[in-house]
Amino acid sequence: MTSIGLQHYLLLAAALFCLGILTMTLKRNAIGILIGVELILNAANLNLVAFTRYRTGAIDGQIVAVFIILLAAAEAAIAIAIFMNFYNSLATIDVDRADQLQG
Amino acid sequence: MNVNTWLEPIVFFLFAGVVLFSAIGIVLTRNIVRAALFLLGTLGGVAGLYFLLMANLLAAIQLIVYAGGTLVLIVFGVMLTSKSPWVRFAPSRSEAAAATTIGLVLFAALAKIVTGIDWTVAAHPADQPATVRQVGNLLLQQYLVPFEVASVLLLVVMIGAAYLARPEN
Amino acid sequence: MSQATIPWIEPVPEKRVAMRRKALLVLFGGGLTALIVGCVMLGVFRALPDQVGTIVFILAGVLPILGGLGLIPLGLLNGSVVLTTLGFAQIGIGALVGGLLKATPIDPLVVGVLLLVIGPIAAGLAMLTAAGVIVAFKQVVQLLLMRWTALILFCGGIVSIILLVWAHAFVFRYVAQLANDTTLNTSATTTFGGDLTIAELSTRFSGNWRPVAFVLWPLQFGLIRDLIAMGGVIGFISIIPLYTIWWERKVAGRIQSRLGPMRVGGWHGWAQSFADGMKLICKEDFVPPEGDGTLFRLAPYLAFVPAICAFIALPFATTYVFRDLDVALLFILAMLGIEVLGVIIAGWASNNKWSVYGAMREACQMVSYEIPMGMALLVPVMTAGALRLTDIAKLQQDGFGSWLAWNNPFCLIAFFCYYTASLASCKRAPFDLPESESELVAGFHTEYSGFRWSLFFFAEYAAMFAVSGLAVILFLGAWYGPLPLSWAPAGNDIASAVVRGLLFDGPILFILKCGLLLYVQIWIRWTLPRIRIDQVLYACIQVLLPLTMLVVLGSTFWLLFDNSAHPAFESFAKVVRGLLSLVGVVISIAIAGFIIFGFVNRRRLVGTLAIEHFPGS
Amino acid sequence: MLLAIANSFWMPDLDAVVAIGPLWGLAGTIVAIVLAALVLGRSAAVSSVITIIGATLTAWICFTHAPRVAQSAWAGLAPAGGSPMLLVDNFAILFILLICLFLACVTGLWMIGASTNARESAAHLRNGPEFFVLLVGSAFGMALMVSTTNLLMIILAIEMASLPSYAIVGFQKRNRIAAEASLKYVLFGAVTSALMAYGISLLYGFYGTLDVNEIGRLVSTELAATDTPAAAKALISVALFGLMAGIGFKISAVPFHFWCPDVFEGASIEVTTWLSVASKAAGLGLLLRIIAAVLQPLAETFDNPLSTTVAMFAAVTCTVGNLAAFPQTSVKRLLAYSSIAHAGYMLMAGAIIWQAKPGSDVANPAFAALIVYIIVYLFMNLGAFGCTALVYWATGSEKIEAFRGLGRRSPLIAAAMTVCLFSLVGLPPFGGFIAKFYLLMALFKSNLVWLVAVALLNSIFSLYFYSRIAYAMYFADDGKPAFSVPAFGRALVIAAAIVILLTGIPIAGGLIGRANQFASHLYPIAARTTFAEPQAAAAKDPIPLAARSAP
Repeated sequence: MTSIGLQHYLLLAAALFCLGILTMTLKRNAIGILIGVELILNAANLNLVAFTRYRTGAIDGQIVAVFIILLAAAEAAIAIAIFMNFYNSLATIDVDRADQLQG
Repeated sequence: MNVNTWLEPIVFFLFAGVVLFSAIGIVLTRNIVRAALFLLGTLGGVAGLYFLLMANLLAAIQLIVYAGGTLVLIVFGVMLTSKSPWVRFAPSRSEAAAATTIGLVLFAALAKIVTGIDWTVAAHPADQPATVRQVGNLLLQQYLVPFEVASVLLLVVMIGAAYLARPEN
Repeated sequence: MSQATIPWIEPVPEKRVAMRRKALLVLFGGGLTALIVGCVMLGVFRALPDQVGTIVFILAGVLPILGGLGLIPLGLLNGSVVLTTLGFAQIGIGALVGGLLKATPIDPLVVGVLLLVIGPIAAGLAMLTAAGVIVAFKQVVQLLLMRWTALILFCGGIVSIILLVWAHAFVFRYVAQLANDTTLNTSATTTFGGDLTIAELSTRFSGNWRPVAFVLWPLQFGLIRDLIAMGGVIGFISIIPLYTIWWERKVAGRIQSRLGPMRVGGWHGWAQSFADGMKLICKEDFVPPEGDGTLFRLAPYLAFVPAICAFIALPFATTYVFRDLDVALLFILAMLGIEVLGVIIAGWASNNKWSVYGAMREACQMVSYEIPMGMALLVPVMTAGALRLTDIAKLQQDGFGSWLAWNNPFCLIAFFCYYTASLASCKRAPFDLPESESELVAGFHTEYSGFRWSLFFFAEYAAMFAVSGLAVILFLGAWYGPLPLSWAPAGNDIASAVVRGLLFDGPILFILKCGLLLYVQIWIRWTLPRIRIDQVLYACIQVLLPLTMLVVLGSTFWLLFDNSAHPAFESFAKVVRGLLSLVGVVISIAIAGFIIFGFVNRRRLVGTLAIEHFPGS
Repeated sequence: MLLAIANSFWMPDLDAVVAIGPLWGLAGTIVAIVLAALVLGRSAAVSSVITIIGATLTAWICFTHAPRVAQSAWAGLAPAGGSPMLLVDNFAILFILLICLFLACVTGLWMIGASTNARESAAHLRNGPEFFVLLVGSAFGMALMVSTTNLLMIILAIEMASLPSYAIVGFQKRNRIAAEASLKYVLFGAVTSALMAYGISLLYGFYGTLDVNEIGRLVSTELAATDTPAAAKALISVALFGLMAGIGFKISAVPFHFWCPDVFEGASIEVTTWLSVASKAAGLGLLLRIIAAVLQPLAETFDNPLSTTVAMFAAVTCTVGNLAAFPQTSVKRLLAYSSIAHAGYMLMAGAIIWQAKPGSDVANPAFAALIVYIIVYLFMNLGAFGCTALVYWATGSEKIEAFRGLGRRSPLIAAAMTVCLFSLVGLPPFGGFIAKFYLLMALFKSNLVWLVAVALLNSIFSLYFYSRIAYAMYFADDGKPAFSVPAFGRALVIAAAIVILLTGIPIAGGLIGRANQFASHLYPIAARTTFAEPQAAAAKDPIPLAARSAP
């Protein structure tokens, strides 16, 4: 059995990143896109913590990860408030229905 | 905590499997509630990996803020913004195929980059988990400014979100 | 008589007979197969040369893991405990085998005999026993419902769990000692000492004791210890709800001037919960056809598993802890927070108006009450300067006076706030809005029946115990008695150990204290009327939240001026602390006055009809 | 006595706390609005006045800080043993000053809108405190963006600027268009910020530090030493792409510009004005900081492909913005595309990689040109959007038709609008010309002649659609009655026009001189990164930070 190193984590994070991108492109529901964003943020955090353990030795990567978790929470709060606002006027949060503004 | 050399791979692949399985589930499922639920799997798996990476505090924060707070918020948002539980949406075949190709190419490129670099270890891999005290000291000394900025950010976001979500009287 | 026209009611007897036949087939077949496999393996290992043995060995490591990974979701989705357990067991076996591969100095043949022979034989015996229970179901039920059986089971269960945990703690400590033992030939590259090998271990034991080495060897690995300890946790969690439910019904009966369960199992309906459990297992397993079936089946586990996980980090005494995490407090709070997702998903997947209302209420309530709960817990955390529960407990070993609830004038208020918020986070009355039966039929679990329904209750009572445990550890002196630990007899003999365990230090004291708090929760539930959802949120955001903020601020300043390192402004600090004490006492008196006012004016506040039957009115 | 207590804990250096004064000003304004709303009741008037006072006060702090900062080696907050979190040098102070000035102007615009009883301002009036908390919050974020070189602070600052912006775009809750605009804005912003987080994680991992200056130094030593492997180059490109996604989103550079027209059209006009200038200025400030830190040391060591990349982005952004503006009928949307085009012009400055001789006091011409451009652009856009707002509030329409005959109906407004429009094109007597002139000169000096050609060509394109508005105002009268606008509004747009005229010729020389001075403060960053370790805390710091070494 191989020993686990930095690259395992980086590969996992890269896969998570790509799946996040896929989620964002394939979902039509605004919350689905938000979920894709959360996947990418998790990939970033995983990178940061793995680098912290295996490469830099200092724990500032973990601190950045803490802040990114916080930012994700704040972003989700604002985003869901906006989705609800949108839903109140259009009764859907399908992003394809957001087509009033074009040109 | 002695994560043994032979146990670590098992635990890693277990958690990585959970993470990937749920992330793929998110992509494939067409029901948004299930996507949110799969996100729980991803978040939990990543928290498990944090434990493995000696970041205990971060793992706890991930569970309490992300899984316990943000995710509940997302599920709550799903329930408030869908008329029936059957919120389904089907991307067309060609869209799905194009996206999958892009995703695979992207992953191949990223994987090549990540494995192509010789990640020399600058310091010893941390054998001890970062203690709460260490993280706390860093937060209140070196990272005091971001910490304070984050508090202002949360205040402003709270006011904004509360305003937007409040019914018009 | 015509066929029932309600579409989802299936012809029950046929279905049950079919299920029974299937289960028996699986169990008997599986058991016999396992036995045969074990015996064949015995033969194979005797005959094979080393190389081939190793290959078989690798396969034996990988296959069970794969099988287990498949079985667990299958078991979870079908509500089958047997399948799930089997899955976990397979993963455990696979991991053990895989791990043994890496331990080079041991003879694969020896381990192979140990695992591939003994494992299947044990599994086969277990499956045959299960099959036997199904065949002789009636007799087993009768045995369970006999007079005194339940009492014996209860006491025996508690005592055996404590013994088990004690034995684990003892064995683990011994293994850790061995691992750090410099006289052994372990590689000294890491700070933890090297991995023990069987060969090294067996030098410690001689003669008939040599097999002990094989048992001790896997125990040096933290994860294996956790796997074993989880068995203890699950056992404990299954015992607690059974008797808390019985106790709750008795207390409710007393409060309502009746007797409560009296018939089943002899003395005061001891076995009522067993009877209920039997009934629940035999009930039809109903899944709403218009709901989301998969999520509906998954939801109870989502509520139940986090509740169990909270116990991973909850210490019962200094050494009676499965994982002494340095972020234990946060971990437990996180697990209690994740539990809410199960409830939300349950309500959602039922596709029932009442269920969805219940789920929404639960989400609102949990998310808002987590804030005052966490903030109230900050007070003891700040005092102790640690998140590790055993560290916080250690501060309180000097008897009643050192308990954190009266460490500073704000702690008691913090305890009050925490306890109120914890009632809400466990959905206990007067905050049981998610399942309020007078408005929402049964709230989020309206559509549930049988085993899944009971899982929600297991989760609820486990969470009740967990929050009570946190309150005890953080405020009420943890597992230490009211007398200082230094007065305890220090001897190693049985008598002084018993005295110490009963009066000064130990899990029994802890469980007793938790039981007291559980009783208070039950008492509150059956005496206070349920409040409206807007009142619930008002109480959180407008009352509890400012109060906890005040408490945290006050406590911060108290600690700031508790610093005796500055003799220059000793007097100033005294004045500040005097003022802070005044504030704390005034708030405490205000809360007490509020409660007394409520009691005195209960007739006006609650309404007259209920009061006529109120005890003491 | 209190000092004795304070000494028993770690506290940041008092000088450093004073040094970040302008940021305290903005943060204090937020707190003041919240407290005033709690104490005095939710009054839009009170919060708008507090906002103006706070913005002015912060501008004043900037003025008092500037000379002091110019003398010291650097000013900001560098915590114990770590990289600087905040860097409040004169470059940052200039941008904060501009942001505060603009904040005051936008608040003035809001007051005018509120006084005209327009339907959409009703929500703003009812919920004044929330609006201003969000507005000042985004200003605070923008101020942070221009005063940091730490990757963590960069992402925090961008989010601090963005999250309140999402909310104020959708501030009118019954308005479907506003709801849609904010939905698009938040989705796009969330995606780009996620990309940025991923890029930052890779940068942190590769260089082992969060400080952009440190990264710049590592990059230069690494390049001087050996050839970097292809994988490493690719990794840096991916990481930089992520980082640029976040910044490009703020300045609406081309692949990340899709939100811009929709958001500008959907948001109410004050918000559009605010986002069109402040958010871009802050984004450019941040971009310049990063370029100064990472790319400047490389200027002489190798032929920089990154310079070409930035130039391509700039050219494409500029062209796309101008071409897309052609068919627009809504002035708001037209100005949105125009702002994309102007972002392209300003981005061109980023392509100029230029290294001063050590010890010389000559500033990077790109930075000086950009500073002039941003200052002039601020007033041009304020004037143009102000006129559009006044016309919209008077006629209820923001189409080009609404401008017909404006020369007769409201001659002063029409005149101010004309000045702003031709200045936006970059015609000679106006400030826009001077700004573009310096920019093109700088490009020319740096041998980016093709970029000069692109910019000139684009300016000629843009003449067409800007003059469509001018044509409508003077030559397409449809005989609608004249209208009057609030006196304060008139004063605001006329003041903007006058400033544009002044910067055109009379004070252009002085302006470029000051800009050079500011730019020279940004430039020698490598010299200033050798900080004196803050002594107070270094000894007390209980954490032995593991030594980082370059890969």
